[in-house]
Amino acid sequence: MKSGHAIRIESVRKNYGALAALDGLSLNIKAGEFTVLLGPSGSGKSTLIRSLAGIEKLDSGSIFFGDREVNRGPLNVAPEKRDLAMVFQDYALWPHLSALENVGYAMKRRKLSPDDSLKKVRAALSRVGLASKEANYPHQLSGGEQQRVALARAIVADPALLLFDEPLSNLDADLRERLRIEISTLTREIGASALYITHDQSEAFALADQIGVINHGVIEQIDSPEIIYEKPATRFVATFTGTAGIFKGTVKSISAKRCVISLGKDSLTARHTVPLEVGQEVDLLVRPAATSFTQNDNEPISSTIIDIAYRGRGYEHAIETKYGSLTGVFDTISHSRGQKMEVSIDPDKCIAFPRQLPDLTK
Amino acid sequence: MKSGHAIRIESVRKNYGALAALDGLSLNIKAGEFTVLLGPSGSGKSTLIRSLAGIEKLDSGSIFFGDREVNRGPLNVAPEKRDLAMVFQDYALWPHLSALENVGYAMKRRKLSPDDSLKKVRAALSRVGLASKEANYPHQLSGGEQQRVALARAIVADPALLLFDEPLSNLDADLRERLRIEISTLTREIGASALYITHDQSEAFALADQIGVINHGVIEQIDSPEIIYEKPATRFVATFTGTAGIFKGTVKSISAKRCVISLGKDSLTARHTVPLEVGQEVDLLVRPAATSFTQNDNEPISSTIIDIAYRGRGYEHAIETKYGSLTGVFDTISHSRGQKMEVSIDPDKCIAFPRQLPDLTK
Amino acid sequence: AHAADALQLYAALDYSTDVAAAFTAKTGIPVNLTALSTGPLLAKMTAEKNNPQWGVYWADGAEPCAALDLDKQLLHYKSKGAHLNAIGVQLAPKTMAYQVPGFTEMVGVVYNSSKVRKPTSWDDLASADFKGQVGMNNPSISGPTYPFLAGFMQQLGGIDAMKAYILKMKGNGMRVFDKNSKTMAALTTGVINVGLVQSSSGITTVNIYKNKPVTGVTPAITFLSKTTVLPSCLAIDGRASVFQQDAAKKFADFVMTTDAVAIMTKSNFGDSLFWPTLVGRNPAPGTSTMPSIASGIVQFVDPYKYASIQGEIQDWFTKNIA
Amino acid sequence: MSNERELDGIFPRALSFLRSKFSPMTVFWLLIVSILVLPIILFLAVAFTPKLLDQGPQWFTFSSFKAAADPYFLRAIWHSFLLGVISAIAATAIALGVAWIVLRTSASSRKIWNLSIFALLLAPSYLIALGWERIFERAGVLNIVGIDLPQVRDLLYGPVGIGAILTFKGIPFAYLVISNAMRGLGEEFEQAVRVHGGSKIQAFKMMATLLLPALWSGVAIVFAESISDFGVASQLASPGRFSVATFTLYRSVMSIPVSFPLCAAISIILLALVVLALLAQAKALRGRSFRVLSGRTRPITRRELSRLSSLGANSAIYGLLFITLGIPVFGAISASMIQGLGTVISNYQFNFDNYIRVIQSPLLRAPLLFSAEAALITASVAVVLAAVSSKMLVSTKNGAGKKLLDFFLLAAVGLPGIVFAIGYIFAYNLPIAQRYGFHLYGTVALLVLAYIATALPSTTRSLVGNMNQFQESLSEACRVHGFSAIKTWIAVVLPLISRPLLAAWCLTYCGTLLELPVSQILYPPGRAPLAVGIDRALGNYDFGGGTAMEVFAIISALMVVALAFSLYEYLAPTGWKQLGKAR
Ligand SMILES: Nc1ncnc2c1ncn2[C@@H]1O[C@H](COP(=O)(O)OP(=O)(O)OP(=O)(O)O)[C@@H](O)[C@H]1O
Ligand SMILES: Nc1ncnc2c1ncn2[C@@H]1O[C@H](COP(=O)(O)OP(=O)(O)OP(=O)(O)O)[C@@H](O)[C@H]1O
Ligand SMILES: [Mg+2]
Ligand SMILES: [Mg+2]
Repeated sequence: MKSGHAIRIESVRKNYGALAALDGLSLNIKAGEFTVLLGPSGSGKSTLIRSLAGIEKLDSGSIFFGDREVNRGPLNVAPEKRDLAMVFQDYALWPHLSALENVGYAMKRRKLSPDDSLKKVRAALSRVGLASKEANYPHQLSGGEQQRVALARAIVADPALLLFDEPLSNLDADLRERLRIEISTLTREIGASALYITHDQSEAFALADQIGVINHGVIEQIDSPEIIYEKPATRFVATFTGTAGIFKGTVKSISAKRCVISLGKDSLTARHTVPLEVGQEVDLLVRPAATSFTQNDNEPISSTIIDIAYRGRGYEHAIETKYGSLTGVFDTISHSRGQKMEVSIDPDKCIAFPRQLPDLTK
Repeated sequence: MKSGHAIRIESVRKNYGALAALDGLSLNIKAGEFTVLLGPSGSGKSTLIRSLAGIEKLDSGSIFFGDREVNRGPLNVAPEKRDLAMVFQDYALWPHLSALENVGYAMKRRKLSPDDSLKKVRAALSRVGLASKEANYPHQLSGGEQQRVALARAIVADPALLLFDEPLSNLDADLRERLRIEISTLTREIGASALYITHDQSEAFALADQIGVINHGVIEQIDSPEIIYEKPATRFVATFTGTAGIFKGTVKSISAKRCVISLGKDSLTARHTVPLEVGQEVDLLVRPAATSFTQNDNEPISSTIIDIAYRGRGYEHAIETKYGSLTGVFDTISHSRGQKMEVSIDPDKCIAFPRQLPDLTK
Repeated sequence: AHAADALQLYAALDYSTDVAAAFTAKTGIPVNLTALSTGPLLAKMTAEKNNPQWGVYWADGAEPCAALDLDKQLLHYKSKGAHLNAIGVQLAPKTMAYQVPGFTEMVGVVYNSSKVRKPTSWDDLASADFKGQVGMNNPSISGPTYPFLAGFMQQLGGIDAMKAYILKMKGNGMRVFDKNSKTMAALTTGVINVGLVQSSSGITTVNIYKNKPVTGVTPAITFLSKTTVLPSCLAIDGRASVFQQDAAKKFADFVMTTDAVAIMTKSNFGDSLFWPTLVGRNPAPGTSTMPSIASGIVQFVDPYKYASIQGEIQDWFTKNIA
Repeated sequence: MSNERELDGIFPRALSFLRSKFSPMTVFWLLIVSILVLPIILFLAVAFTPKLLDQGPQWFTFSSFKAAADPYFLRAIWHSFLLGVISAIAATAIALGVAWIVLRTSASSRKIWNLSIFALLLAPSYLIALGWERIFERAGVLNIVGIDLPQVRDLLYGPVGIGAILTFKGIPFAYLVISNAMRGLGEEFEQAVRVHGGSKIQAFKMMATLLLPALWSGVAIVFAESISDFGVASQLASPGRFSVATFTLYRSVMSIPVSFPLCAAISIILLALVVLALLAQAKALRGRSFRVLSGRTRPITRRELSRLSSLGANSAIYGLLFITLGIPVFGAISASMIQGLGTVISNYQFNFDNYIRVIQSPLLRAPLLFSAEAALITASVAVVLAAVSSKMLVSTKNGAGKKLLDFFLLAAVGLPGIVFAIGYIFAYNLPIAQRYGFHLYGTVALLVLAYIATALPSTTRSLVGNMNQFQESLSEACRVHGFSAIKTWIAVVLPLISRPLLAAWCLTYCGTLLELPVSQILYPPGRAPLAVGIDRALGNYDFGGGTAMEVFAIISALMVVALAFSLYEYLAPTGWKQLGKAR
């Protein structure tokens, strides 16, 4: 087992005209660590991962693989000298090569004997469930099959750094689950470092040693999954990792870990991850898991059911309260539209942030 | 408001060499109905939706829009005469047109005045959150932004049938949620029928009037979301809509709705959706939501925790029992690896199916 | 510079290949032949001017040689032992700037006797009988055609008279073709019925149709008064290496022998149909009898006199006639 | 590729700086400068400074521009420009239609077209013009069968005739470029049009727009070929008194005394127009992307034509073939199989005498072999250079170099071959070069270099449409998976352009085999290429022999082309061939 690259990204910057796709972003990945990048569409994830691959030129900043500076501003070490592999967001399969050849070509760098090579290539294809499609050309594959070829191509040659740009987005839940495990096992087996972009939180939580949340070209927080979820450093991180709704309120009192927020007549106990002052206006972010129609530490708030959605394991309700609406209020049985319900909010799962002025610059 | 197409698909067939991508598939969609197609990668979803669009030639079978036969075997009514729009799985954006022009081009069919047209186009782009990117060419957009342009292009001209081939696969959860609502509102507003392919079950459940589960080119079940989840018609449907694991057992007794399955020493009460006989060998499919570490109607089974994954709202555990392993056993607190735990299985959420022989033909 | 051990021969005449081979056989001096028609040949020589590559230039028409001589590019040399006949003596330049082993006539008037009568004079050609029937070469493209115009200037007494005559011909529907072969093609395909071409070309045409008659196409040739003599000229590069010049002189000597002329007149086709300037040499058998000098039909023009205005005349022709 | 600077610590950086100085790109540029830039610059410089190359007394002067500004020349240049534009647009439009029929429909005529295309490319313009003349001339075919169309004849000998013939001549060039690009264009974009309510016609328009880079290349090639064509001009323009620039250029080169300064001045004015065309192209394509070829490209399905449209399509193709191929073939037959000067008057007799004579003549074999060899080398080298140049032309990066290359590539075609060849003499017959032992002038090597330079523009343009198509991620994926830029090129780009490369190779081979102007001026003494021999035969009243040689050359070239394509079919991996293949 070789060791993966340790990666240091130092205030990298990439502008497209006025837009800063990477806005002085910094990030560290330890050797062999699995880092997941979460972030909204257009936040610069692909730009970052492509810079790591050496196929995007930075405007400024540096990237180090271990002690080796591989990017310094627009200067690049050639991609092929970085010992990495990548699943492209648009797959980038070679149209003139069959599935087998696509994967096989990426295997050539290892200079194995044809037999060994073929064995490994076939193994990679079976791993992604495409053993029977090895002779198909990309255009003879379904979208998900193409994506899996791209995945097989990336993992086949055991590189020191694996870059995944939404590698499972076009696959069904079952397969996604299975491949997620494959990816996780494999990267750990070969000791590679990995940077993985996904929009799927459960994927992020399942895979990550650390999760970086990126927004407008900067990392807002990088931490273990638990900390990201429990102690979001910024309002954005909190929102992005799941909210049922946001209430506006003022800080009534503060203790070490909790605070009480008054919302008109009612008040709610909540957590806070950034310092607050009594009397400060705050946004109260409510996690979907915080809400329930059963009792807990907080006084229940009266509400009306405005929408119901079936979710298999139960029903999610959208409700209207005096202070705003909440979605994703879960119950195993469904309540009918218009019904009045008391909703309780788990203090541990709602977090108060200083009220943010709408950011007019972005 | 115009009315959407009522669609009748009659035993359509499409072969690629030996492979039947569509294997005599039939499906009805009422006018204005929102149908979601769920199915594994490579099951023929795109082939079906493309046939509806008139860009894929069938080998046999018919498709009717209302009374009008639009496909009869390889004979096609031209796509442009079907009054529909589509989000392609690979977007198929025109690379030489800006986002605005891409969407605007699809608007041409409505022959509005340039002003009105521009207004609608801009509105569609705002709807998908791309107002500020209207001048960008596709290659200047991120993957998710491209997908949203494709979405805007499909919805801009209010066609009678909307076809979506995984339209939100490259978007983050937040945006996906928001756009899912937009899509749902919009199709209902304009009264269009819709066929929607997704891999995301919550998307399927949230959007669908009916869900069709497709496998190997045939619809295994088409029903409302509840029925699909509660009463899966086939083992495949049950598995595909979510299982924590499968136990092998024999039928011990049967009542109207429930049956008791013996698994070695233990026995479990379960539901069944297909007729069973006492003594019959069965597979017991356990839904993730069926499992918990708290008490319910079934006798708990002893198990050992083998893996824990953080999921934000709590932890999912993989456990090993005498009869097989189960994943996704949820608890708000985490239990350490190796710990012995009693797991209970909700009878309503596990379903027995006659044991299936491995299908060697596929 | 390169191939220093071979004579660089730039020639625009069909038979140069055979002559060069015979020369090599006789003297052992190899010849590098660049065979092109006059236009490209001269263009090449001009472009090479700051580092000349040719040793011998050999083509029909004396004006280019005169121009080269006026530009002091030629080695003056008189071939040894050549026995010139009367015309040969007359054609040899006083300056010795070039050798004249033979000559043709400019022009032979070729007419399709199945379609038109035999023209009798230049004025006759400009008459209504020949309206729209006549074609000539473009002097800007066809090397030998300028001397034809020069002949008119001499005969009619000046540039303007020549221009007037040509304009009159044009008014009478005269057509212009690139060069001899094109004009003859036009004649035999019926586009025109009278073609004014170099005598060798005209005679070739006449002979071809004499051998293989085609109904409706019976070309015949005649010479009108006056017809200009068109010498074939061989010049030596004055700036070439000693070796080149030596070889060139030997080549000039060789060309001016009856043996060489025999080779040149071996064929019965094209360029070979010329009249030698050496005593005792007859033209190729197919060549019709030359109009006698005594008849007064034939005239000589001074190439040195007309070389200097060639550009101007051609320019005029292009803009007003072609 | 070379401008990708690499960073690998400080030391290696210095090293890589050095390496970048001697990269393959440096070699490429050296070659481009020496075979393209230098000759053109030197030739054009003569307009200002005749003394520099001993072409006049002045060191610096504008007098040749004064001469060139003569209304007669200006008119000729203007005519050329108009003809160029019209024939370029017409040929490209027709070629687009043909390519669509051939590649996108089931019309049965498509196979015949594929066979004929190279024959069309090979047909020398003089044979095309000759064929037309034979039909319409006084006493021509029509006349013999009793139809006299003096008006048509007048048209033929004027701008209309020249324009039409130049258009027909341009069609195969444009077709090659467009069909290459069309093969790389999947069906998804047209499907997206139709799914969103666009008609077949709108889908066609969309396809055409996506092919814009190829269409522009087609226009550029045909434009340049047209304004530099001499065969048609000399056959038809001169007698009709419709002056065109090549003719005036040719005239000023051929007249005595030769005036190269004037010629250069005219060329500069002509090139100014070429620059205009270039600017128009840049403007039309700026900022837009035409990268349509990716791993997701969908193969096209041939459109099944209705019986009526099928009839229409087939007659269009056959009609075009009859006009573009039938007429020159007729010209060739009438010239080579009839004794005498090739006339069709009444009791002509066909026979193969000329062929028998030619095939036995040593005048055919050696020059044919020589030319074939030169064409082989030229095509092979030109294709490599063209691949690099076309890549450069479509790159978004190197600004100045790209523009320079673009200009010189067009200039090289825009200038008639003879002028270009004169530039070669200026550049390679410099006394100083020889003094330093640089003996290239008068060698086969120089001739081949000049051939390459002559071929490079068309060859490059024929690939531009394809180079524009690949999504960058295809190469990026290769680099990321551990392959150097060069290996990436071989593994990804080469297969995707293999067919266009093959077509470009054939195009170059065919073009070089019968190339005349450069051959004339630059052939090494004693080793005349075929075209020079043919020209001499034609010039010496041996129409029959000359044309017979021409026909043999064409047949040999067609055999080479057929061989090349069969080798490709047999040897190329399946994946290479299926690109652009219909389902
Ligand atoms: N041109 C072709 N030749 C051979 N097989 C093909 C071709 N096109 C599609 N297939 C096969 O047909 C099957 C159905 O493809 P389709 O694109 O409909 O799948 P899908 O359900 O949309 O899958 P996904 O979710 O991965 O997009 C796949 O197994 C695919 O490999
Ligand atoms: N060539 C370009 N010109 C202008 N803007 C660009 C260009 N390429 C990317 N962008 C912009 O840069 C931003 C970041 O793009 P990037 O592809 O990194 O996003 P992403 O985080 O990967 O998004 P997604 O999840 O949608 O794939 C986007 O807003 C995009 O519009
Ligand atoms: Mg991205
Ligand atoms: Mg699909």
